[in-house]
Amino acid sequence: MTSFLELENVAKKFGGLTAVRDVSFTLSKGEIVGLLGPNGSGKTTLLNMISGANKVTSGKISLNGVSIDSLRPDQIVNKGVSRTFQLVRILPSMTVEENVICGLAFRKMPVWGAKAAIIAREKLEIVGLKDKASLPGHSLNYIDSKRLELARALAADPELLLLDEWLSGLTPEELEAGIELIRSIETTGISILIVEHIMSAIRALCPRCVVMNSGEIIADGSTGTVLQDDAVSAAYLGGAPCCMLTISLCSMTYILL
Amino acid sequence: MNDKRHLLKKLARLAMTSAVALTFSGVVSTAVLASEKSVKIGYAVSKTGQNSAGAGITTAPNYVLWVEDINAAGGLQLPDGSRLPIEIIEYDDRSSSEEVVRAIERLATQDKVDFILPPWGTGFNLAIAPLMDRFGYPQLAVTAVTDKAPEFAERWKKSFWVLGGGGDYSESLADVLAEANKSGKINNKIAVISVADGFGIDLIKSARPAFKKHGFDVVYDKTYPLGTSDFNAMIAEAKASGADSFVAFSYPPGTFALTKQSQIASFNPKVLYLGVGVGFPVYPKIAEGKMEGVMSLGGVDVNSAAFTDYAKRHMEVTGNPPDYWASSVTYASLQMLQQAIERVGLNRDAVSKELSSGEFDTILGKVKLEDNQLRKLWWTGQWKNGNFVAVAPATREGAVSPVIPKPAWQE
Amino acid sequence: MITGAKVSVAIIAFGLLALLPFFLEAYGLGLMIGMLSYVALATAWSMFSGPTHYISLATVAFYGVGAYTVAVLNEGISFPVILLIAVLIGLVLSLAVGVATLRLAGVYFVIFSFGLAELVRQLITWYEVNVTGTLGRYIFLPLEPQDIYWLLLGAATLTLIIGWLVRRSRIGLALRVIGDDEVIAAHIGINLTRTKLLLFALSASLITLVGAIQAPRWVYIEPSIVFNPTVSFLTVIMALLGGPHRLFGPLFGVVPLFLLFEWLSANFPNHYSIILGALFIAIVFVLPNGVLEFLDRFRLRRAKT
Amino acid sequence: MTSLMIGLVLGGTYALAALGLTMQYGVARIMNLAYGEFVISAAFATFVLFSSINLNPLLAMFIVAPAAFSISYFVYAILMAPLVKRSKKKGNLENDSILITFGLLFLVQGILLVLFGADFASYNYLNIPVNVFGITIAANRLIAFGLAMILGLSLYCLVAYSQWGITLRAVATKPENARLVGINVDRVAQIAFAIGGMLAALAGVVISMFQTFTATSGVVFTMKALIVVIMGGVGNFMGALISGLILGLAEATVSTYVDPGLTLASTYLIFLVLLLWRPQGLFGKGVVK
Repeated sequence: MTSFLELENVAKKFGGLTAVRDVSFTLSKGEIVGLLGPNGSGKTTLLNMISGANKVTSGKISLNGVSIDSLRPDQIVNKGVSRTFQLVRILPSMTVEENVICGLAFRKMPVWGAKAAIIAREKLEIVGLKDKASLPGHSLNYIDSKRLELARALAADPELLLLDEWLSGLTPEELEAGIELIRSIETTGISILIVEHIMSAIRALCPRCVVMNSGEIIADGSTGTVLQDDAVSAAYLGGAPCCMLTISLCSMTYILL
Repeated sequence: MNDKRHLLKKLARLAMTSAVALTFSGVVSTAVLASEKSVKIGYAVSKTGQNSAGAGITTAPNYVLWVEDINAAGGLQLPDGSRLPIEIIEYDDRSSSEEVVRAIERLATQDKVDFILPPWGTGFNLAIAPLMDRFGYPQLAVTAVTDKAPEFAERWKKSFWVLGGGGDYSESLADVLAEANKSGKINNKIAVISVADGFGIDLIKSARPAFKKHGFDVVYDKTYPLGTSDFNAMIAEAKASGADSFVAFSYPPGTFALTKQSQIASFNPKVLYLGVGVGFPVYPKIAEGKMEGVMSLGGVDVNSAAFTDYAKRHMEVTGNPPDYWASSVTYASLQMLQQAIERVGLNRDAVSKELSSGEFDTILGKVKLEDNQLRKLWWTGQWKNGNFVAVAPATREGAVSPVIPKPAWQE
Repeated sequence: MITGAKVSVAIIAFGLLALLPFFLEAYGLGLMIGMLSYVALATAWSMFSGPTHYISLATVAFYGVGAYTVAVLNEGISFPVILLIAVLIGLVLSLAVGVATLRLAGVYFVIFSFGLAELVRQLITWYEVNVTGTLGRYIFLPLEPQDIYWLLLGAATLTLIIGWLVRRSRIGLALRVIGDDEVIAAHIGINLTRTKLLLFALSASLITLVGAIQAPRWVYIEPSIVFNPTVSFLTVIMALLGGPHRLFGPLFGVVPLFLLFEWLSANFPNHYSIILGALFIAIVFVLPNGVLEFLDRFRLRRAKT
Repeated sequence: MTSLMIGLVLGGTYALAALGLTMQYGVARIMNLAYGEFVISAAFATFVLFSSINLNPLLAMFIVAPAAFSISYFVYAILMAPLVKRSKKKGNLENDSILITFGLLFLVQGILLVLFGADFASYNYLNIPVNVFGITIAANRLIAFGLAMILGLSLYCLVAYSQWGITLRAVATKPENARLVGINVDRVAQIAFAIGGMLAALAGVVISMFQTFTATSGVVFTMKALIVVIMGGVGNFMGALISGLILGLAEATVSTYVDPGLTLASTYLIFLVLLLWRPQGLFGKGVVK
C-alpha cells in the first residue's frame, strides 16, 4: 500500500531540549488515526512540524511521496494539509462567513467573490453554523468557535486534516455531535490525524492510533490493542486521578517551555 | 539677578497670554493692534523645530526690536511726512519647507500684508524666493549664505542678498592666513573640518582652492554629520597632523562642543577658526572667558557708536545682546526697508527699485547694494579684549589686525 | 456595497476638487496642497500599517528619496519621467528594505523604520559630500502651484483607488488576516513575507511619489530639509487618529488635524507647542482610539444588516 | 588607544541617557516619546540653579532627581494610569502611549520654549582635564561615564538578585501572571516609570555639564536612548550599558579610522544589523517572530 503521509526519523530540538525524537509512522489515503500521549509528549510539536509551523531538526516528512519538511506553512496548505489549533484561533475582526472565506481565498485553487460566499455557506452548514454566518468572529462561544475553525480548515479543501484536541472541552452532548461531524468528514475521503485525550472519542473514531511519550512513539496499532498495551498504560493511563495530575503537571512544563 | 527676573517676567507673561489666548482664541493677534491705518508687515520664522535656535537668536529678536523702535517713534514714516504704526502678523513655520511656503502664500494672499520679512536660513529663503517674486514682494534675504547669490539676484529681480556667499568668507580667511604665513607666524599646514550641510559644504568647497592658491597644504580635511556632539577623535587627529591652523566650518552646537573639547585636550593651534556660534553672546560663557584669539565669520566694528547703541537697545528690548555676525546685518536690512519706504512710500515695486539703487544710512554705516547684494561686510572676525572684532577685509576702515598666534587656552 | 450613487459622488467630488484652483487664492491652494499631500501619505501609510499593525516611521525615508530624485534629475528630463523614476527607486528601495525588515515585529519594527530613515539621510549626505561635492540642490522646474495641486490630487486619488482595489482584492483580505492573527494567516495558505512585502512596496512607492511631486515647491533641497522626521510622525498621528483600518479613515484624521495645526501656528505662533500638546493629550482621552472606534462601531452595524 | 578611551566615555553618556527609558519601556511598558524632554528639562533646571544661585550641579542632582521622581510619578497617575486601565481590554497600550507621550513632548517643549526661548543654553562645570592612562579627558565626561557604570551595574544587580528585582522582572515579562501571584502591577509600573523619570533627570544633570542644549534638542536624546534600549534588549540594564558602550566605541573608531562623516550612519547600521541578527536585542530573552 502506498503511504500518503510519511514521517521518517523525525526529530525536533528546542535549544537543548528534545521535544520529538526519531519518530516514524505513515498514514494512508483516507485513513483516520488518533495521536495520543500525555501533554508534553510531543504530539502538538509533531503536528506543528507536519503543518510547517515548526521546522524539523532532522528527519523527513513527505506527502504523496514529495518532501514537505522544508516548506513554509502556506506552501504546505497548498499541498492539501490544513489544521485546527489546540487553543482555538478565530479571526476576531471578521464575521463568521469571512472567516471561512479566508480559508477559501488562499488555498491551492482559490475561490473568490460571490462563489466564495456560496461555498462558505456550504461549509458553515456542514458544521452547523449557517445561522450565525454574519456574526462577528469574536462573539462566538467556545463550541461555535471550534466549529468555525473546522469550517475554515475544511474550506482549504484539504486532503489531510490535522485536528489538535478539537474535541476537548466539550459537553457530553456537544462531544457526541462533534464525533458525528468528524465521522461525516472522514466519509468524504479526507485523511485525518487527531490529537486527543478523550479516549471514548478515539475509540469511536479511530480504528488505529499512535501513542507518544517523551517525544517517542511507544505504540502504534489498532486502537483496541494499543490501549491494552502495558507501556501505554504505564505512561499514560495510570489511573484517572493520577492521569489528571500528570496532565496538569505536563501542561505546566509545556507553558514554561 | 537680571536673568532670574527675566525668567519670572516670562513666566507671568506665559500664564497671562495662555489664559487670554484660550479664552479669546483667534481674534487676539489682530484685534489688539488693529487700527484704522497701519502698515501690515508679516513674517514666518521657525519658533519650533530644528531651526528655532538660529531663528530665535538672529532673526526674531531683531524683528521685535525694529517694530518696537519704529512704533515708539510714532510709526513708519511715509514720503509725505506722516507716520503709520506697524501691525505685525507672525507665523511659525515649524522648521518645515512646506510650512514656510504656505505661510508666505497666506501672508500675501490672505492677510494681504504690505511687506514680508524673510524667514531664517538659506534653504527657506530660497524656498520662498519664487513666491515673493510672483507676488511682487521685495525679499531682503539676510540669513542666507550662498555663492549663487548673483545668479539668484538675476533670476528674482526683487530679491536682495545681504550676507555674502561662502566663497567670500573662506577667501577672506585664506587671505588672513596667507598674511600670517608670509610673516612667519604660522606654517603652511591647515587642518579643516566641516559640517555636512549646505552651509558647511559651501564654505569648504570654496576654501579648498583658496587655501591651495595661497600655497597651503590641507593635511586633514574631514566632513562630519549634523548632530555630531563629540569631536574628541577629530581634535586628536588635527592635533597630530602638525598643522598650525585649525578651521572648523561648524554650526553652533558643534562650535560650542569644539571649544570645550579643545580646551580639555589642550589643543592650542596658532589659528583657531570656528563656525557659526563664535559670535553669539553666549560664547564667552562657553569658553569660560578664554575666547581671546578665536576667529570666526563676521565681526563688528566696536568703535562704531551706531553699533554699540544698537547692541544696548537689543539688550533692553529683547533681553539678550545681539550676535556679532548676522544680527546687526539683519537690523541694517530692516533699516534699509524703512528708509526705502520713507523715500518712495508703500508701493512695493518702487521700494524694490529704491532698495537696489539707493544708498542707506544704517548701523553698519552707509551702505549701497551692488547687483542686489550687500558687499560691504566684515568677512572675518576675532575675539579680542572681550569683543568680537572685525579683522578682514583688512583694508576697510575699522578693521583690527588679528592676534596670531592665538594665546593658549590655559592662561 | 459599491453602488452607482457612490461612484458618482466620488466622481463629482473629484471634479469639484479639480476645479478648485480656479477659485482659490494662493494661500487656499497652498492649504489644499499641504492637506492633499498628507491625505496621500496617511492613506498610503495605512495601506500597509493599518491592517498589519506595523507602525512604520520610515515614511520620510521614501518621501525624501522621492524629493531627492527630483532634485538630482530635474535638469534635462521631463517631469513625468522623473516621477516615474522616483517611484521605481522607491519601489526597489522598499523591496530591499522589506526583505530585511519585515520579520521584525512590534516596537522593533518601529525603531528599525526610524533608524532606516536616518540611515538613508546619513548615507545620502555622505554621498553628496564626498562624491558629488554638493549638498544643497536647486530645483527650477516651471511648475505652478496649481500644477502641483493637480498632481497631488491625482496621487491622492490614485492612492485611494489603489487602497480600494487592495481592499477588495485577495491581498487586502490576506493583510486583514495577518493583522488579526499571523498564525492563522500562514495556516490558511497566505505567504506572509510576500504579502507584506508587496504592500510595503506599494505603500512606499506611493509615498515616494508624493515626495517627488512636492519637491519643486521648495526650490532648494538638502537632506535636513527633505528628511525631516516630523513628516513621519505627523503621518502616523493623522492616520492613527482617523483610523487606519478604513479606506477613508486617514482622511478623517488628516483634515481636522491639518487645519488645527494651521490654525494654531497662525494664531498662537508662540504657544503653538503647548496648545498642540494639550490638545493631543485631550484627543487621546476624549476620543479613545480617535475616530477609529466610531468607525468600528459603524462597521459592526453594517455587518448586522 | 585614544579612540578607545574617547569611545568608552562617549558610550557611557549614551548608556546613561538610556537607563531611564529601559526602565520606563521595559517595566512600565510606556513607550515614552517625551523621554528626551525629561532629560532636557532636568538640564535646564540644573542650568537655572547653577546660574541663578550658583548651585553646584552635583548637588543640584539631589534636588532635581527627587523632583523628577515625583513629577514622573504624578504624570503616570494622571496620564498613563487611565490608559493602562483602558488598554487591559484592548491591548493597545503601545499605540496609546506613543500618542499621548507625543502630546506630552510638544507640551513640555512648548513650556521650555516659552520659559527659555530657543537660545542655546550652556555653562561650564568641571570642564577640567583629567589624565587617564595618558589620555586627557574632561572631568565632567568622566563623571557621566562613572555614573552610567554605577547606576547601570547597581540596577542590574538589583533587578537580578533582589526581591524587588524579581517583582520588577515579573511585571516586565508577564504582567498578567504577576497579578496572579499577588503583585500590585499598576503600582510597580508607576514606581518604575517614576524611577525612569528620575534616571532621565540624572542623565540630564550630568549631560548639561558638558553639552550645549536647547529647548528643542530632546528628540535627539529620545532617539539615541531608544536605539540603545532596543539594542540592549528591552528592560535589560546590562544590555543598555553594553550597547551604549558599543555605540560609543563604534563612533570613535569610525571617526578616527574611517570617516567622521559616517559616524551617525555607522550607529544606525550597527543598530539595524544587530536587530536583524538578534531581533530581541543583544541580551533580550523575548522570542520575536
